[in-house]
Amino acid sequence: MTQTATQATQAARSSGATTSMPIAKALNESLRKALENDPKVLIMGEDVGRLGGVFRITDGLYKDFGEDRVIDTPLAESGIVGTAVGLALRGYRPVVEIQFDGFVFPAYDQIVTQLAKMHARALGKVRMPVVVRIPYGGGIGAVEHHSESPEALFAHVAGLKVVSPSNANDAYWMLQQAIECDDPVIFFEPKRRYWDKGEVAVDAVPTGLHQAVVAQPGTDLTLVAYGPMVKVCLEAAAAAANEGRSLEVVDLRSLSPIDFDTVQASVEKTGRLVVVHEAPVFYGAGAEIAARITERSFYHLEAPVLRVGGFHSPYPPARLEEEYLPGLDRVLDAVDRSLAF
Amino acid sequence: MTQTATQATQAARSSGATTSMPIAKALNESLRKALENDPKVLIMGEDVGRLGGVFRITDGLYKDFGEDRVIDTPLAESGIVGTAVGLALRGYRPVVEIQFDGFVFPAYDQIVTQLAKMHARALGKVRMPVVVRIPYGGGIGAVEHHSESPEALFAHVAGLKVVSPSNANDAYWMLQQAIECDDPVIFFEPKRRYWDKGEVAVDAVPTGLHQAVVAQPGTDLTLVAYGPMVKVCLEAAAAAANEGRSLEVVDLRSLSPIDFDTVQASVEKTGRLVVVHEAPVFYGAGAEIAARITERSFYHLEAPVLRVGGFHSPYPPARLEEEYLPGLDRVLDAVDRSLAF
Amino acid sequence: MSVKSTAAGGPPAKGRGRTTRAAGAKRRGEEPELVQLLTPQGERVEHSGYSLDPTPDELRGLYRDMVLTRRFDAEAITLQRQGELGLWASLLGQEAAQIGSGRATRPADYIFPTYREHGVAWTRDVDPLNLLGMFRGVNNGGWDPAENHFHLYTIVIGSQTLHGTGYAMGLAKDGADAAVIAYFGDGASSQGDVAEAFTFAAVYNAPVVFFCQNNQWAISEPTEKQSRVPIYQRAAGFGFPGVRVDGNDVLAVLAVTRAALEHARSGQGPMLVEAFTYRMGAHTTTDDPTRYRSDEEREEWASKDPIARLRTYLDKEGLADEDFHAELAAESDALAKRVRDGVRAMPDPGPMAMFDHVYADGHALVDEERAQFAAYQASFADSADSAEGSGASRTPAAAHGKGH
Amino acid sequence: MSVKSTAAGGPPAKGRGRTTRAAGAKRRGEEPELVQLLTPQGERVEHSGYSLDPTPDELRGLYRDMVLTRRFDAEAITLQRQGELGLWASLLGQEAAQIGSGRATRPADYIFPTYREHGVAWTRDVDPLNLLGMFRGVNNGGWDPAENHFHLYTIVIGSQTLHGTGYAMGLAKDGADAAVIAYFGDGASSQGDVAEAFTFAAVYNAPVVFFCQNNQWAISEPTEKQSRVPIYQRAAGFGFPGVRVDGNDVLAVLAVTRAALEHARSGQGPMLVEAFTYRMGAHTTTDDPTRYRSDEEREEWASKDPIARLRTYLDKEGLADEDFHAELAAESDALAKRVRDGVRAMPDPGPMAMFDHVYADGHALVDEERAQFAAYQASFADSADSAEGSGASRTPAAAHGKGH
Ligand SMILES: Cc1ncc(C[n+]2csc(CCOP(=O)(O)OP(=O)(O)O)c2C)c(N)n1
Ligand SMILES: Cc1ncc(C[n+]2csc(CCOP(=O)(O)OP(=O)(O)O)c2C)c(N)n1
Ligand SMILES: [Mg+2]
Ligand SMILES: [Mg+2]
Repeated sequence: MTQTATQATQAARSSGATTSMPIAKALNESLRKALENDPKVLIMGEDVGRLGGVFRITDGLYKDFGEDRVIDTPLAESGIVGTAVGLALRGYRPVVEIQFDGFVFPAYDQIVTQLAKMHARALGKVRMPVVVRIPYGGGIGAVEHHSESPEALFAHVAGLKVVSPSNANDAYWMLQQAIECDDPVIFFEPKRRYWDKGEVAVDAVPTGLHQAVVAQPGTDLTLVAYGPMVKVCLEAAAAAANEGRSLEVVDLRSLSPIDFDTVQASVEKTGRLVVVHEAPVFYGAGAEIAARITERSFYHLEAPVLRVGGFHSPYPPARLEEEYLPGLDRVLDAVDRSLAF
Repeated sequence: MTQTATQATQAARSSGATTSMPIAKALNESLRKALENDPKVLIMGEDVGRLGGVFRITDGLYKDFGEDRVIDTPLAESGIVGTAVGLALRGYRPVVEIQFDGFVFPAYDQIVTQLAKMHARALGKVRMPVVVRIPYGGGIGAVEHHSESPEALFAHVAGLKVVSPSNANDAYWMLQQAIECDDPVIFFEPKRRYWDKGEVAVDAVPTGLHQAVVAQPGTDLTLVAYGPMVKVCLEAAAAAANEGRSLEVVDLRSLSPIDFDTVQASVEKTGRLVVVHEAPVFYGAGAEIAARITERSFYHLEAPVLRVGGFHSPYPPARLEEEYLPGLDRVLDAVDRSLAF
Repeated sequence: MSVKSTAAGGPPAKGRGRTTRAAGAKRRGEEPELVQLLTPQGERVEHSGYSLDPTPDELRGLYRDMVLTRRFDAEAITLQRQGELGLWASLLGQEAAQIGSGRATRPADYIFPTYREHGVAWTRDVDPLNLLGMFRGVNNGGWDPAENHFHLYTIVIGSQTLHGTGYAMGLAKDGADAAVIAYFGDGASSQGDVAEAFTFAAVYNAPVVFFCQNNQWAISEPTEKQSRVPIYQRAAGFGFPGVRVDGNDVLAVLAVTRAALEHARSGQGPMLVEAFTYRMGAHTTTDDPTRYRSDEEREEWASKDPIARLRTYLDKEGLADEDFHAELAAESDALAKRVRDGVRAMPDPGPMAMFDHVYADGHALVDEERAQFAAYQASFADSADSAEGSGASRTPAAAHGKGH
Repeated sequence: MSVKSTAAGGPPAKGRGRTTRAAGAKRRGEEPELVQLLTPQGERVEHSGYSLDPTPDELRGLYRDMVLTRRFDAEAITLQRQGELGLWASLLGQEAAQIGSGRATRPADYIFPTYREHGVAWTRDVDPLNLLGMFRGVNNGGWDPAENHFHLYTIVIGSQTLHGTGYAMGLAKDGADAAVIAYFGDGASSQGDVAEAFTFAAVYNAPVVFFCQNNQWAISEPTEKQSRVPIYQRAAGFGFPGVRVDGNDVLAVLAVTRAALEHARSGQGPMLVEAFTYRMGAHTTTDDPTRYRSDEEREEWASKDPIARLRTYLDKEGLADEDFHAELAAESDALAKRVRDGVRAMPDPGPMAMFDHVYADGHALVDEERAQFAAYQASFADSADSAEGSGASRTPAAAHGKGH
């Protein structure tokens, strides 16, 4: 059931108007709608109240919904997630903000050991509708711990769902869907794209939360990416088109589960696959995609699946991040290598 | 520089006597030797003192080296690793015990954010010679959190080294080497093999800490495993031999770095690879191995790399673990599937 | 204000050598000031802060609860020895702390236990058989927490104090006339999660009672490895009251916990109760306490047995006659039999249960793996049929026998 | 002992509605009992627990430290505005807390800072330029902690309190005549790590002073979101003393910290100092405090400025003449210029630096990636040569311009 981004936008257009807004605003509108729709939805986190969050994603919500719904918490991430678990047991639907990717680790135990496993532990008798929002990734010139991409560390863990939107419409809809989901969802927000604008179709029937979409159709090679790297891949496809090469770009959108069917369909058409993410390549999402697609489409692959991503080093100081982050050229280099096989 | 296990044992034999002991005892002897050799070595953890650890790995050390060297800590894993970081800064070499795999997560932040990154943060001016010992894996009929295999969650993180011995000789030597290493080493001990005996060559020149070894030579297919699954793979190789199939078993020993050269050499000989681990397959070590070996040996592979491992579910209650854990039959099933390609 | 004036627990010991020994540790066995209403000798005493005026029926009820709980516990140990359970965490010696605090709760209150609260579960009408599932290895809990307002056992120590605090924050939001009681041990008191729970509870004024059963041991570690002052004092520094109660005195525990829950329910926020008790048995059935503690200590505590002291009192006051004791003995035997039979009849989950309840809303990979595993299982059925008696290694029997 | 008698910080507010508002929170701006030796008006006062008899030189030295630190800080803010730094975390208003505590340390003592301890660094002779590296984005710290016994800045709040405690455990093992001082903020006080550090320090009687700069804000959250009682009271529940000092009074901070370090060095174990101060500026240069706090509050605290009050005292007592102030002004200007020039001259690390120091003992994958990346970089040099002026997207310029 592969759907192209163009089809999605058409579907959206057919059912109502679209508004142009940045991803940050789409997330803010999405949270507002969730607070309006369901009195059980709560926003929790550091500085999410009066300040509206360091990225202003919760801007105005404290004012309009009060400190009972939009809760500034003590500075303790384990405490934030641990109390969210308790609130979920009481029937609430907490949406937790972790201020930056590098600060999720104090909460890692509560996420992996409690949040992820509680539903199974109770043989389904309790539900954990908790969303953990994490602005992630680099490219904003920040100091240490503010630019990491730890998504694989969550996707490996059964009981969690892991998603990441790449554009404003997905930001709006996927956050709605994550909040409506009765499972814990780790929601990775591409922070360096917060201010990228896009059309949001607030009346549309959204694409499924865990469905990948073909963001750009092509025939020669498939690029798979998610979150901040989708834009880079679309640029790479445009650059390659100038050179007469047709790249298909799949926006994965979900890292657990992964919509392998859509990737497989694309790869069986193009015969080549390059996976791109900011996270370190070693044990990263690209490994899982490469392994699984190679197993599924062994006889269709003209070249091994190549991976472009971060190096096996801590995220570097800001003055080096341009070199560290996979950019247009590194993607095109991998495309060249794949096509050379 | 591939070395077979037989060669390793021969090397050991040539340089001195061997003693038969279980893995648990080999670890104990190894710790004892480290405490004797270097006054800066400390043992820290819950119940490691008078009790000798819940698995008795530190048995007798408290008595012989005193509470200054063998330290019962408060029940706080973040505190254990965090103070070990401070002790390392003061010139000590702490060997930390985490009681069970499932209890490492409260320390995850200190491990990932501090222990792993401190050396790089200081541009090499400080060293973090800390070993974190974790008994891991299932098969012991335990309750929740006592049977997990979280190694991929550490191997993905730059700054950490991750190893796991499969036999007594490696247990003895790899722990020595880990303690001597100036980098943090996450040392995964195959707890259900603690009582498996093996020859330990205490005077031998050991194999490199991060070198894989061919535990069983073969020609038709390569099985790669580490820790508790090596035994299963050796059994599978024996069973397959009865059916006239020659399986090569590579004991990986190290998960970060991975000795891809040894795996590659084996695969380019056999043309087929099955990776086996207890950890969930999804985003597990098998994914990285499959992706990298497929890239390195694309034209040598007669079949896609197959993976046998845990399911995407929490480790099940003990009465289900036989079904959950990859056993002889699931390995052979994968071998069949690979050979059928 | 001098430095000393802010110190709690008396001045720490002077002098520091090369050792890391804790200074200022309290001497073992010496009990600091604690609330007591019934002495180890079975004497009723009064306390200025807490009073209790139980009816004879209530007294007999508490006694019965403790006796049945202990019997259940003993039966579980036996079942473990017989291989029916993989493990058991005995509450022996902690009956008063658990029955007293459990009986102080109201139906609307919500309990967050550790893995040892079998007595508390009893007071919440949780079927004892349910408690055995995880120790037998057929599930990881599996009862419905909402049914008795008794959450699942939590093994990772301390975590549940945060869940309890969150739940209590929810109670406050709902304006519910109820409180949470969250249990934890002396060892768990060192976990950062417990401190964070204290912080959240205080800041949000959440109606939660933190109930620390200080049984003086965390596996092999005495409480001095966790704190150099009594644990109840921890609360004050977070801005809420703490109190230490004789954890082997069911009346004192009942009175103190009732007051603490009322404190929480009435909008005064959290409170910490430290029940000073003793783990008379091993940590769990795999533990060997002779490696780390003395017989004398155990014997000393045997003389403070929570059940014996209430019995002395009941007998002395003529509140329980021979008939009562005989009936209770019969009830105990019946309970033990029901538990024994129930455990033996407890079905193993089918292998496909692994794939159930990983997610509430489904997950494509789980579906895929379920289907693959079902096909794989089915392939054995076929090959077992066709290869019957062939001794091939691929039969299900071999899979179970050799594969692990 | 009644429930109430164990409560700290007074009884919490009565009544609980549907809100999660913290009860019992102290009123903003009202200062509880704290150690003070110099009033905001520049009057010397005595304190029964702490005394200090500084020489005129020492007083001038403290003043000079604070003035130069503030100037350095102001220069860094300017450099950030000019784009030379990516970020700056200003210490404006906290000079007394930092200079007083830093000057209380001896060379053998070891300091574990947060990310804001520029004044403490100054007292340890850390070159201010070194502090700017991480804010410029050329490194993540990068000075040698052993050189000045001043550890790298730690950004993940609270973590360093455990490192300091571990280091102090090592000091005790070594029998060293030294102590650790570990800094943290009011916000960080909520982190589990800080509580675990308290526990370890108490249990091992480690010579560590926990120094909390309560600047009353954690980004946008006031201290009431972290605690409903003064933070120094946290210590007593862990079994060691805590004290609150006027953090804008450099003399009191010096006296109290000196006593606390001496307490630790002399084998009496840990101590907590809460310096009650105020973050006069934004949290960092990216923060906009007008969104969450009032001008009045800031103005009120401006009247308690730590530098102004010492200047008033110095001038009143005739301890600093015009020459002194003129010289200091010149020194300030020189420092600012040195910092400005130094930052501008600070070289960017080469791209291959990414692969340095990931491990001390090497790692095969890092070697492989280093080699691959070097080859990749080299390929550009080639193509740039050959495709010069072609406008192809693969030139290094395009890589930098479009690739990100
Ligand atoms: C985070 C974590 N670390 C370690 C363990 C292993 N463990 C189980 S019980 C226990 C001792 C707990 O002692 P205490 O809190 O005093 O409770 P008690 O067992 O005495 O009731 C330990 C170390 C665990 N369950 N969780
Ligand atoms: C674990 C963690 N969570 C969140 C952050 C983001 N953060 C940086 S500083 C800060 C506020 C800290 O406040 P406080 O401890 O009072 O120190 P101050 O900044 O006031 O000096 C926050 C939330 C962080 N650095 N670490
Ligand atoms: Mg205990
Ligand atoms: Mg602050």
